[in-house]
Amino acid sequence: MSNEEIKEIISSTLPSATYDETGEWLNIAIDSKDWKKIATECRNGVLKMDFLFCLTCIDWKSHLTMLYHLTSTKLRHNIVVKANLDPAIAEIESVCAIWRTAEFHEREVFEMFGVNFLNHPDLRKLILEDDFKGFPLRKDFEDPINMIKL
Amino acid sequence: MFLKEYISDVYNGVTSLLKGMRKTGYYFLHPKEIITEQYPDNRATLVLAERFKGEVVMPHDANNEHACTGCTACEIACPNGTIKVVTKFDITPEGKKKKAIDALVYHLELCTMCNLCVVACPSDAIKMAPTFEHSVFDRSKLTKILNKPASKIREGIE
Amino acid sequence: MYNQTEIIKDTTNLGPEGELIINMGPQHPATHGVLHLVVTLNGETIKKIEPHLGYIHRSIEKMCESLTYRQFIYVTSRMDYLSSHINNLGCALLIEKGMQIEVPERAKYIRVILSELTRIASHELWLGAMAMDLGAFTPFFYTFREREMITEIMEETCGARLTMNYIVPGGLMYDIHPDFQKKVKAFIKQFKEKVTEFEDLVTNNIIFQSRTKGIGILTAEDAISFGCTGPVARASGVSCDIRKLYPYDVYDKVEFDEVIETAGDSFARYIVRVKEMNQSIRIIEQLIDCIPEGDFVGKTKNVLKLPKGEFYTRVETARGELGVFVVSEGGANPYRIKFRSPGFSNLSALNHMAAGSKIGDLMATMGTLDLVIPDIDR
Amino acid sequence: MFSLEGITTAVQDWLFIKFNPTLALAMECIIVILLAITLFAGLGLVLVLMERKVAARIQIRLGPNRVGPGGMFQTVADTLKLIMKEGLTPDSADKFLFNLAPFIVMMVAMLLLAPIAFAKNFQIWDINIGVLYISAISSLSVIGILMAGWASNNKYSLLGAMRSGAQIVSYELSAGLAVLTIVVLTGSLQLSEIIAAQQNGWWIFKGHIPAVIAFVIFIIAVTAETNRAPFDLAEAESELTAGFHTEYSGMKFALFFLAEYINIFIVCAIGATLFLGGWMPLHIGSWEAFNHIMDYIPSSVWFMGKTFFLIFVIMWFRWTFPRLRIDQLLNLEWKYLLPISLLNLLLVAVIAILGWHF
Repeated sequence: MSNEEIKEIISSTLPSATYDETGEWLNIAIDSKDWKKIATECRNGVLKMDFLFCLTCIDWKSHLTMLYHLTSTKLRHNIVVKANLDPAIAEIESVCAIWRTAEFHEREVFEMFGVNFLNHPDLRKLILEDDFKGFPLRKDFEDPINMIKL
Repeated sequence: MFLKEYISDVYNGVTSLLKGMRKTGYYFLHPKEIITEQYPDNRATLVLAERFKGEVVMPHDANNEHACTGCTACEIACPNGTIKVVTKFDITPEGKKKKAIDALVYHLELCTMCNLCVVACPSDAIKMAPTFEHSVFDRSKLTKILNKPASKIREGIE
Repeated sequence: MYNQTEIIKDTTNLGPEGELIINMGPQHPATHGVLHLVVTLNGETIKKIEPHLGYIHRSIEKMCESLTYRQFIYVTSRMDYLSSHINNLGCALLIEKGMQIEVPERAKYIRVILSELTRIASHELWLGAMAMDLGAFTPFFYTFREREMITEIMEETCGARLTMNYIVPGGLMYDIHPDFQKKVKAFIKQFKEKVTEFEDLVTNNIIFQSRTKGIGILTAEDAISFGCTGPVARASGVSCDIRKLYPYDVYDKVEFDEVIETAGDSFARYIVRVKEMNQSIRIIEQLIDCIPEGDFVGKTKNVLKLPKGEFYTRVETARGELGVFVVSEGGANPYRIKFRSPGFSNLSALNHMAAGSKIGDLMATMGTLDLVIPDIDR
Repeated sequence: MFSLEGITTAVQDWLFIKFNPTLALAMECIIVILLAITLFAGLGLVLVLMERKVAARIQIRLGPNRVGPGGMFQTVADTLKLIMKEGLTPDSADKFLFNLAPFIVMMVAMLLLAPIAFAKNFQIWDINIGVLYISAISSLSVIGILMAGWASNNKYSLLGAMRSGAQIVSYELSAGLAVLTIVVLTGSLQLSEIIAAQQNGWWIFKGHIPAVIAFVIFIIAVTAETNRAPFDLAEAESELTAGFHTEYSGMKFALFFLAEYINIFIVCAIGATLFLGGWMPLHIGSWEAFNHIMDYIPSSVWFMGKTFFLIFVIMWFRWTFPRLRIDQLLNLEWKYLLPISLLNLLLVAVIAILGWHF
């Protein structure tokens, strides 16, 4: 499916979505509150985005951006969905129920960036120790013992 | 038929097991297939690939001269701070000041043998040596100074 | 939420419904590294598996943020150390894509040959280790004999046996060794002779078959939903070979089949990997004699600076799809790097696959997932 | 012909002349016990080395070759190491049972030595219910394993012990039935009589196909009974780390280890006695010259040769096959081995009644 068609379908569900085609794939910027709706539409609608192959977060110092790379194993088109979050109260709806791979990836983002995923079945630290303080992949994270500035 | 299936099950199972035993039995009876290398004993005949990345060395020629200009390209290229170039200023016969290395400090314990310093070096002053027996009892022995004492830069290298 | 003391308490007591809770790992013969599984058992039957990761977490993503584009490639060898060459290739491809660096044909050919050799080496090791998980010790030594030939080829050409760091953005670090082609051909010859051994010893063995057939079934739908890639997904009938779907380097020029099985059980995963080795041999045979002459590295600037933007490349490692995602601010260092590692997603399916089976089946399932722990923890 | 018979009678005569009968008997007992313990230690060392060498050859490597010529003293060195190690007892273990378990396993193995005929007229105790005695005693070893698994207070150990319990109890059956075929053929439970019945040919040759089937089933069943791969579920190190002996260390572990090898030796010795004629030399029909040459080989060599051949076969199994799963293991017994051996026993009974065997 071409980018134009995808845009049309997304816009019909969510008129407020904005698009960016400068990168390799179509980037769709949405409000974090609309994510669950878009995700359900992408997965179950005509887009058939059944494969969430990358889920990550970027710390832009002023805000966090959640990135969801989606592809369809049947139609072979890729989109990137972005949602900006406020670092102080980073909250977004979990998509574990839609793509089960999200469970681990969201747990990773939760401990590394401090994003709180709502309705996640088992939101605990996955990689770090349980009593670890701070969010290591945020840009303001400082660890004087383990981080050596070269 | 049940009985037929049962018997063929047993037969196929047993033959598959016997085939496996034939294979291992073959190796048991053919000691020539043994591939063990008895390492410390075969040190004399052990051939290492010439490109093997064991440690960074600085080749010196017969006149105790090396090719390092002290440009710190290797230090910049190194991802984990393995190399530290300590420079000094030599006075040339004409009375000019010339930059030269005082010591090229190499921390073998930090090195990951990624070869980026060798690639970065503009004058091919350092290279990877195919040695691998690096273990010592004192960690401080792993910090090496690559240029030999009283060595000089080779003529004509800028 | 678990904390350290609670884990210890849990292992001496029973679960809420009187189940046995076993800490499998971080030091356990079958977890191949420091994977820690908290297994809840009802007798011999597994009720739930909960992985605890992070024992070998080095935060490679954070480390890469302070390294230049030339430097960060070598770190990726330490992720999936069994397919380190392919990891490096993924990073190099990303930089080349971002900066539009032209790679010479020769370099592309050699990269692909080495990638396939790496894949064979990785699958050989997996085959031996998997047989060992199931209690057969001997195949391990036979597989290592052939794997040794590959590591020797690597040692001669790349200068290292496992973490090669042979790839630089724009090509290769140096040209191949003069003996390279001869040795690869010798390897192919020996491999073809010896690969039948595993048919007698492992594949057709009735015990092996009964241990793996119908065990740890993953349906195609679940495989996609769990984000499984590589042989794990292909054994479930999902076509996901990056080499076919998004060819990089010279994969579009060679003929090979994407191995797909439909059963989705441990035996299918085993068969997929064995057949994949043969396909890799096929690729190498097509390329080894026609490596074009020419440069081995393209022209690049001294300091690489990726343009502002987001870049994503994917390569097919021995374990599945490795995604490299870089956010660049236009500087000499990446602003943010994310590695989408295949093992991480594959591991998340373990609970789904192994719950309800016996402890012995867990070994078969885990063995055929081919987990490399540094790849999962990063 | 050289025989150990002369030595034993000489010693006995000398003792009975010198001392009064009670004292002589006591001294004989002491000598026998000392001999048994020496045999134990010696066999343990030899078998462990043999296992390692066989494994190495199969796995295209050299095996131990540093300590002594060809690595001969490797196991001696290992034993010394194990003796010097601290024997740890876990804090929460049942200390009495934990320390008792290795000795029970060991004692069972020692008791089994009694009725075995090592050579012509060289037998500790020629009990008239020899076969029954062996079946009875060998099933006791499971108690030691269960004890070890339970007392360790470790979940791996417990699982291993439970598996081993299920395994040994079920494989006792087919091992017993396989032994029974020979008893039916011979008509005696006494080991010396079973051997004597094989004067003109071993049972595996004389008993037609049923004897061969019984022999195969016996080998499979005893492999399972001694917890050897592919039936080593009790220790299954890729699943249960070390199974029932996870918590054992030092000499207590060594006792388990030793008992495993002694058990292998004993079951192989029994197999050799029942099916391969014990110390009887190989005789082929009416080839007088050939039979005569065979007679010159001492009986102890015959016995040891047969036993070690069977031990080698069991080792060969171990280094070839993957491990079975617990339910498959029990399936194999109850669905395949037991029906086949029952049928086989019936066949043998018919053969024995009609006198069809040679």
